[in-house]
Amino acid sequence: MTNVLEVRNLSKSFGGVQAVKDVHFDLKEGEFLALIGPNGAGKTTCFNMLNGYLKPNAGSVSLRGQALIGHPPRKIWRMGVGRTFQITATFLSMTVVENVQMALISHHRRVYDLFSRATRLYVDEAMALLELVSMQDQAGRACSELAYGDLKRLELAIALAHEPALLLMDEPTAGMAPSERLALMALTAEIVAKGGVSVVFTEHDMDVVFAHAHRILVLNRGELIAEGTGSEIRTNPLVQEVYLGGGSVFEAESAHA
Amino acid sequence: MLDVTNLGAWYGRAQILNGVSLSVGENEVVALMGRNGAGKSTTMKSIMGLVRHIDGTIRYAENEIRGNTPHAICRLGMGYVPEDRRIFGDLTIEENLEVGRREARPDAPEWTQKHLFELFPNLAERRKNLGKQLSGGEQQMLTIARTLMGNPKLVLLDEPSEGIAPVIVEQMARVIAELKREGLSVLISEQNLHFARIVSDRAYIIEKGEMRFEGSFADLDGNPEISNTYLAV
Amino acid sequence: MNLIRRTVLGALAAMPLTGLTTGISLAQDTIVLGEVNSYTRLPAFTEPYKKGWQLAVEQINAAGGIDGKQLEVISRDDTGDPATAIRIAEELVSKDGAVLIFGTFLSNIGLAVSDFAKQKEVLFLASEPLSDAIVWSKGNKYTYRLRPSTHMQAAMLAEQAAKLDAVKWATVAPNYAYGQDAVKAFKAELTKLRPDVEFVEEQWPPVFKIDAGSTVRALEAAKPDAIYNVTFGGDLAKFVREGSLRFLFEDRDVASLLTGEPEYLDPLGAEAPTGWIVTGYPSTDIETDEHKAFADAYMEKFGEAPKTGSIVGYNSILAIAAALEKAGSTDTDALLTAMEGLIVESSPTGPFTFRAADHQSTMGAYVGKTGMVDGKPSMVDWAYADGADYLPSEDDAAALRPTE
Amino acid sequence: MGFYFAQLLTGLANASSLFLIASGLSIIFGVTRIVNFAHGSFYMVGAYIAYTLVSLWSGSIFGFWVSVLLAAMVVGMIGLVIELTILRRIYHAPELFQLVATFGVVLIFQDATLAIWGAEDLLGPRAPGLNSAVRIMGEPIPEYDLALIAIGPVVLLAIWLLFHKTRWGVLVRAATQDREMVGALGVNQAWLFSAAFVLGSFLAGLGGALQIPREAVSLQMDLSIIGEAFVVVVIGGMGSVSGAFVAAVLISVLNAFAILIFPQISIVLPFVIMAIVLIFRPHGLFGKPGSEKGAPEEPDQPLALMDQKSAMVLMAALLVLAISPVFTADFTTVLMVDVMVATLFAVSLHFMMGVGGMVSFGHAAYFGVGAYGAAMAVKFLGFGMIPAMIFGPVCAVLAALFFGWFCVRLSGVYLAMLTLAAAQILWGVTFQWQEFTGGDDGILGVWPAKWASADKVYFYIAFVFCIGGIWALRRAAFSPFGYILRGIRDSQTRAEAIGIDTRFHQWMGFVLAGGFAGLAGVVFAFSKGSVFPDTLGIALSIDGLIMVLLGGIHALAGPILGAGAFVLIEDWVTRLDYWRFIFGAIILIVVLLAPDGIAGGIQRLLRGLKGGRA
Repeated sequence: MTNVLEVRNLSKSFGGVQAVKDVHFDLKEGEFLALIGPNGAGKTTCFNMLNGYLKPNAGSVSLRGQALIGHPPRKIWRMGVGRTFQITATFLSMTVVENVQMALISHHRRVYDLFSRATRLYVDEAMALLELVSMQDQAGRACSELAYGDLKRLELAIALAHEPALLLMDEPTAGMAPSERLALMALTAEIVAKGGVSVVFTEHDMDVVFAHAHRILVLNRGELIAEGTGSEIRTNPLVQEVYLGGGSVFEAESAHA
Repeated sequence: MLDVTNLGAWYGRAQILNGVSLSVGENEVVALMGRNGAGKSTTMKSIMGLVRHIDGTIRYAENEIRGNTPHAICRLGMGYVPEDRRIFGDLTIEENLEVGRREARPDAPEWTQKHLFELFPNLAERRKNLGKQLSGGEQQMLTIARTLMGNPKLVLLDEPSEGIAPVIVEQMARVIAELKREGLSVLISEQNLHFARIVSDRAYIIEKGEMRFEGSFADLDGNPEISNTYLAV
Repeated sequence: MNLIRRTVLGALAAMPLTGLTTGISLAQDTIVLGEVNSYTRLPAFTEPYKKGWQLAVEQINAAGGIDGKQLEVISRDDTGDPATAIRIAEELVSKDGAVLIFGTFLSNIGLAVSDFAKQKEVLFLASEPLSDAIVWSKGNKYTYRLRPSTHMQAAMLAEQAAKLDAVKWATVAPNYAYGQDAVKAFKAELTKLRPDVEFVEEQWPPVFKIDAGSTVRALEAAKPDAIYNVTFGGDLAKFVREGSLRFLFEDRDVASLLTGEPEYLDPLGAEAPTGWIVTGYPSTDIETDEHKAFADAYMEKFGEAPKTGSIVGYNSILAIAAALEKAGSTDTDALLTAMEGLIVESSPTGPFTFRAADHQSTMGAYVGKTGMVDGKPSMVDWAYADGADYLPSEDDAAALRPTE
Repeated sequence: MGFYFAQLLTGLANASSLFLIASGLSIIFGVTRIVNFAHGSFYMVGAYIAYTLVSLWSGSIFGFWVSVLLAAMVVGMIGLVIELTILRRIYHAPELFQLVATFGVVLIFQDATLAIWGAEDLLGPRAPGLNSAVRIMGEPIPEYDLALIAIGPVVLLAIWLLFHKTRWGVLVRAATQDREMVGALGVNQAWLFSAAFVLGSFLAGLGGALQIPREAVSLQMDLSIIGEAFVVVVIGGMGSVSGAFVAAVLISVLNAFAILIFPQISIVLPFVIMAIVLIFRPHGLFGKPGSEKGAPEEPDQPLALMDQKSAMVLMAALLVLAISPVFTADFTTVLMVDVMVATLFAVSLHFMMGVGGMVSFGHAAYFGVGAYGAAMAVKFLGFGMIPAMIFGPVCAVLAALFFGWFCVRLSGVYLAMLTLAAAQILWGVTFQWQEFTGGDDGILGVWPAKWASADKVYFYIAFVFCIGGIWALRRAAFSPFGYILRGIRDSQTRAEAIGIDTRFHQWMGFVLAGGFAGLAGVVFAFSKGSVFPDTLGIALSIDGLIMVLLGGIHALAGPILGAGAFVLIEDWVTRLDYWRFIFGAIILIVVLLAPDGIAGGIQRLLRGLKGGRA
């Protein structure tokens, strides 16, 4: 399989603190990759460099051979990278379907159209995307009234609007009930399985990670400390020490997984 | 100690809670469980006086407190730890604690900075640091410590395990156990059944703004369809 | 009581959507005059003015009015905004049936209303605005001006300033059209009389926002022999105070425009400078019969001495009454014909004429020095300067006006 | 050398005065997030009260300083009353709405002061014991200036100690970050707000009282200081007291030296400095990111097209307006033209503020540029009416292109203040450049063409342009362009993440709003026949802001209702004595009855009539 994404020697420091150091990995076509690690390990920083919100101090990122570094987020989006946010970012003063329509309007380059009625554009496509994430029943609701889990699903629909090659999901299931978490990630896995899109996600819920990720990368203090499948990571002593812990809470949780 | 009956809450025109009732007894840890958006945080905020449009009754320590301002409720001995931490980023840790400081109460344990720094040693090391310089886990500790500075009898803990690493979750469980040992009552909102089971005495389950279950964890285990329906673990 | 009722009823009747229909419902035995001024923006200057015209109207009406008709003034606040002034002028003419418009204080409002008068073909007597442009560069057929203009007053001062030994002059003037005109006119007139003078420094503080300390020091740094001041109101008080603290006025002559007017001089109290050459209005000292009668009546009615605005308001009505009598009609054309060369035979400040060539009245001003009399600031050694003597010849003035 | 040192001291003395008032403003904004227009009024009232007290105690050193402090305390109490009776009730209103209330307070204070102290300027005594000058390096320096130079830093130190060494100060600083959380920790934030408001008012009163020995107390004091005070606060960074000090020193000292070289600069200098600072430091010298935002608020409801009934009501209203010249007098048509112009202006501002989330304190700039563009096209280029009416908005678009490019790089109050700086700089140029713009004598003779000169004919021209403009802006609000603009307001992150060039888009939104403001200016110019620098002035910008906020910023109908109400009420009340007091009171009543603006109030009323839950 070919590599969709190649990350080489990515480094970033903030005022002397090395947030990300020499991170190096590949993502294969159709792969579902998890990036885990303690808070402050550099996961979000990594993400922000992949999609252009931050400029790395060193290193390169290429998507299907095109260099991503140096482009603003909107360009990277047009190159085929979609994303969802750790803290949901949606247009709260619009309805659910309007949110998806905005992404479609942008994708079809009609943002400077001053005369059409925005709400009448791409309705069918938007509804199809909502159906994909089972949100079609809520299409007409104000986004500000949605439950958090629904917002996350909406974000996924928005992120898929321009048929991205790569989807970046930053803590996609944070704030969702366990059942919803698994459902959302199962849905994502399904989308990945259909082909055409590869996913990198960060996550704290190990159930979700171990249940769906094809491969797991572990970051600690900005460095990649482990890489492998679920069982490899689970038994890695270094990972246990810095991240998973050995206490009762986790055991209870993982026993259920 | 806390008795909530028929609580309703609205944001704008949208009704979020509908007839929610719950109670917390003396030195009891009670879990309020449910999915995200089920109404856990809104229940807590409503109890604390942070939601403007509510109805029903909220009795706390023999007082009707619905309609009271948050500060008045706090002064009756209720502490609130928000899910999004809301520490004061431009204040030092010591100053953050100072904001929470209130007079000692005869009926509740008294917390001092010194005592809290023993409970949260990481904070002690960084007492002169600004709140925004802390990591997520440290911020979570600080927000609890800050609330304890008010010497509460009852603490509302909104999703303490959310968004933090498993190692910190373990530490959190120990802190809650310590609070119970000190004689506090705790209402904790939680999505994680295992965490809730470890730290609390009994549970409520809320869904779409309505209470669906109340009872012990044994009851819950005896009715798997409930947890399957509303928590579906 | 009656006044309150009238104000309230008038206001209600004037509510924009109730007065929908055209039609002038006023009785035929009154002549309505429309009046606009900046009553809320500049009350210190416009309140005495209002009292002045109220007194004149009362006296004329008590004496039987004009041809048996009573004068009625409908007075409105322009809020200091030219656009509002124009809207009010329109309403005064088209709804209230005003036969002419008079008033305004700020030059830009005067200009706006004068342009409106030209467009709508109605007579406008600009009572107070000083801008030269109103009668000269932007003059028009429908606009006349009463008060002696910036140019005239500057020329009066220049005449006195020329008698001084001072050669190096510095100027300080508020940074807007009035200040700029006043400095330009003074320079031109003084240089005409004394080709040897030079102007070594100019300060242009923003109006009502003078940074007096810095301005004083900048003037001081130029070491002038004399200073020409155009600031007024609060700026003047600050300037005087900071200047005297820093010895700016020691051994220096000062010529100061309008500073002798009670509106500007009285507030300075014990700190008023002495020996400054000023134009103004020594309202309690003028001993002519006409003025005494005016001042006494004013004092009796309002319990205070008249100010410059009072005399301007009073003379405005005298001029309008004279025009109405001469025209024998309230028709605009007749009024315009009457205004050309109109002579007001008798006024508290003496007779004056509206020049046909440039529509400027020859009403003068008083030139003298500031001094302290009984602990109160006042004008001393003053003399009346007839406006006619400080105006260009009628031919020259006519050449300054746009061709119509 | 001595000369320059003395000039520096003069600048520093001014800086102290400016700092006192600015620090109060900054504290009030920091804690309560209120943009307090009434701050200048507090300053003025402080001066008047001090004048009265000092006059009672004439000559005594003790009496003077006690009077100054007493005056400041009285102003603090006045601040408390205003906070308790008005502001406390509207903290939950949409962002900046409290500004409308403080505007009402300004109007009330203007007339109250006039009624109490009279119209004439009042010159108080000099400070006893400090009433002469000392020589420093040979230059005379007033002793009172030296006292002021000392007072500034002393007050700064006192505030710093108060904020860092007392519990109250810690609470205040916490409240500036998250006032709700402070409340949940048992602090009565209502009193914290009151206390901050009292402290801010006290400082304003102190600033005013300390001016007694320097200047005559006058009715212009309020508006002459407020602009500069805001500039100082913004240069320093909103909420930063030490920033305000540095900014006050910067402005005053630069002014003291600049007028030696270029005396005319004073008019615009503070605004030029502010523009430069904001371009390089988008949060002022010491401001923090986030310091520009108002209180958090509930998100807007999604836009909905009008239902059939409302559309019919609207069409009927338009029809009545269209045929109104047939049965009304000329002056009413003139008034209606004013209403339409104000409405288009308010709608264009609302497009920027409400739809685009970019608050402007200087929208009149584009109105004025449109008006001047048309006037100059008539005067210098010999254009006819219609070509000039097209030329004007083009000029406004060009001006908006230029200034908007800088403005959209900022957000919140900083953006608003940069628009103000742009407007003031344009105003200064227009005001100063007499040969070209006629200075404040303006441009006359901009009347409609002969065929359109009748009031009723011109009404229809105005009708076509204004109603057409409003329709176009409304259409734009519902277009993809407008929706995306609202999206950027909701979440810049999300907009960027769906491929939007957010800055460019906001820039274009700015330009569109500016262009339509220019169109309003053009219609205005021809209806008045003349243009003056007032058309670019702060007063008009503020009027526009009040119309939008009073009407209700969350509704597209808001600016239309707001502008109509504003113009008609003003036209009516100015016929009365003490109309500013009445107008101010009306504004306060509306504000208290409808904290969501007139549009929100009407909606609630209609819902109430239908028996729905409010």
